[in-house]
Amino acid sequence: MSVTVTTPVYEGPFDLLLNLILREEVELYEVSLSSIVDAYLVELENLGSCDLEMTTEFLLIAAILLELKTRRLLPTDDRFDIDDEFGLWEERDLLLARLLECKTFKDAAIQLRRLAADASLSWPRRAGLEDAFLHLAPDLLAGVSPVDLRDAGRRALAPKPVFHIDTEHIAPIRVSVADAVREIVNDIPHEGTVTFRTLTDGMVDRIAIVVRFLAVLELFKQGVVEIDQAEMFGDIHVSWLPGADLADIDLIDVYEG
Amino acid sequence: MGDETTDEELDIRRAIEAILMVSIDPVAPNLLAQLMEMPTKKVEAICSSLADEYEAEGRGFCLVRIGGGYRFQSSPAQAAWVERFVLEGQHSRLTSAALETLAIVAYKQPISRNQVSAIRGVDVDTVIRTLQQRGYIEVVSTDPGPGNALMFGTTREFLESMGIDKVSDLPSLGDFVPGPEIVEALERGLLADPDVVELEAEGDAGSEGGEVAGGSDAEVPVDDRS
Amino acid sequence: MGDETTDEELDIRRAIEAILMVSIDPVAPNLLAQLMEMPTKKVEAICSSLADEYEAEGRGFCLVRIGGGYRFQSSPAQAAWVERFVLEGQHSRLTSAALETLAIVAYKQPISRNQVSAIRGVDVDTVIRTLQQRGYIEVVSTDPGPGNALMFGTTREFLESMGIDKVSDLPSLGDFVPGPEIVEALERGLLADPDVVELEAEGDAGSEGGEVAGGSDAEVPVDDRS
Repeated sequence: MSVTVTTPVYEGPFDLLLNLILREEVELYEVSLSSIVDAYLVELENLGSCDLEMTTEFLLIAAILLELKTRRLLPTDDRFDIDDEFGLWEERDLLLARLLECKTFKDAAIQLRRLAADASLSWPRRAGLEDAFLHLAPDLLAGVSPVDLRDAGRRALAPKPVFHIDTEHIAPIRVSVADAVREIVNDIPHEGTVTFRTLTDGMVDRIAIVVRFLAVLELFKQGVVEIDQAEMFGDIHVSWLPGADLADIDLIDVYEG
Repeated sequence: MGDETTDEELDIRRAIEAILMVSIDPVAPNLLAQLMEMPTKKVEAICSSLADEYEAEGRGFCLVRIGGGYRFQSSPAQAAWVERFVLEGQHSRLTSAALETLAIVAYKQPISRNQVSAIRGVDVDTVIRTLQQRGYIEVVSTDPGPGNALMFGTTREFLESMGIDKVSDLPSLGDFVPGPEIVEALERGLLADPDVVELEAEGDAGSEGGEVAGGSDAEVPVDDRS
Repeated sequence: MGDETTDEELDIRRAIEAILMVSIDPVAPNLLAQLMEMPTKKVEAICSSLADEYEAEGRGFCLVRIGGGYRFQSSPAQAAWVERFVLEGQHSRLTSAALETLAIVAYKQPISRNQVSAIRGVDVDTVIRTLQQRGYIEVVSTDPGPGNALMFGTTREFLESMGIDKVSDLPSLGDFVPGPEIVEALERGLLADPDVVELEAEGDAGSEGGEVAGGSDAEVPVDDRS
């Protein structure tokens, strides 16, 4: 095919689809989706880098294609549903119209870039009024109230929203079992019995409590402590075994958070 | 100056030169006409003769009609010198995402954020805000319909940065409608099973897609979103 | 232009015309000499020949030496027209961009041009110039830090125009009320965090990075806040 798209730039799903179709002759219903993925991977390689947004967009479009395709491939009702067929065609036409629109504005944007580039060769005169005329100039603030100014200030000073995906729930775990073991060994008297409740006293973070529990299990595994829970949901009693070799404790497995 | 110019015309030329020299924004021809108490057409004729004159004399500046009015600006031929002088790049370029969004707003104004988003196929909030901050687009109205969406349009600054006088001076959108070979390629890309070819004929009767693919010059329904 | 001028001199004349046309302040002859890589004397000779030329042609503008430099200004003979333009023609209201800039200076004074620019997200030179020219803001101090930036504040005239006694009489900016686009973003479940400036850079790279990755054009970042 002679058609080439000169901008190897991916901005959105339609963009992606446009490029894929125009370059690879991807036939939505006939060609396997894997070829689309392959085409995408080649594009990725050409771009030389990958960003999350682009990948997400690809997944989105791939999902759409997959849905369209499965609908075509799945055996239809015995009774041939002509409405569904028409629906599919409607969908296709709509998609085509949107792709064409997308392509239209892409080309228009290229033209705008040319216009802007030409215009940027000139700088406007902005020197403004000479001092001699300044006293004649009307008060530009006439009709502007302090409240108007405050509103303008609020507009100007409003924090610009910054968009990022909230990843707090996958924030890296900063407490390690090894640290927790060390803390228990160092902080807890090596005699008598202590409850797990006491060991986790003052801890708010659930993950920290979990890690501390893993530390206790680790100490148990190492044969350093004895654990006893008298009743279900009752207090867990942790007691040091007499003569335990605390020097071994540094050898514990490190749990990856 | 031409020999056939009358004294009155000479006065007007000088007045216009003086006024444009002190104005920060382009001066609308009808404002000049009002000040000079003469028809706008005449003012326009004088301005364009001034512009021709500067060009013929090979001046380092020129007089242009831009953003709805006339202004003095440095001649494009002197860009290299002015750049050296200005130092800080006054003209920062837009990314293609921003530019495509700007093109949609320019051609479809007034248009809401959601409408732009529908055409772009992606979320455009960040880009819209950038364009607004840069002064290329602004809220021009509120959609009277449910939701009262903010409707965006381009600003005079946009026109100035494109070097044009008014929005209608932009190249016609029709010029960018993809040619038959691209439509065909897209259609082929979306082709359905060959065994429903009879349905294709019926289906296409309702739309114009098939016709275009067939190579005719019929308009592609690009513009029918409302 | 004189017949005896050489081609090189013609080029220099054009360059000087272009630079003086776009300069906001008078341009010192030695700065021009430096840019053109020629003796100051020569630059002065060219400027004065240009000035003579405009006068001989009866232009509405003139080139004067003032405040240690050269600048274009309206010809004194056209003062009546310029006055008329100032009185009747100039739009007598600040643009919303200018008003926002003024508000930033009013509420955040003393503040440097760069600080205002960082808040506005765009170049503010022209607006600052206008506000200063109109006497609403003035240089109130010099930043003791590196660069010795000029710090702007509001003037007595500003207070009078606002009808208030002192800056602290301005209504409080109050608690920040989120704009509709922020509410919208929050509703969509995205976090709007005004503090995370580095993340903004990342966000921008995500949305507009395609072009950069493509490597076709060197792009000036749209939003140069850092």
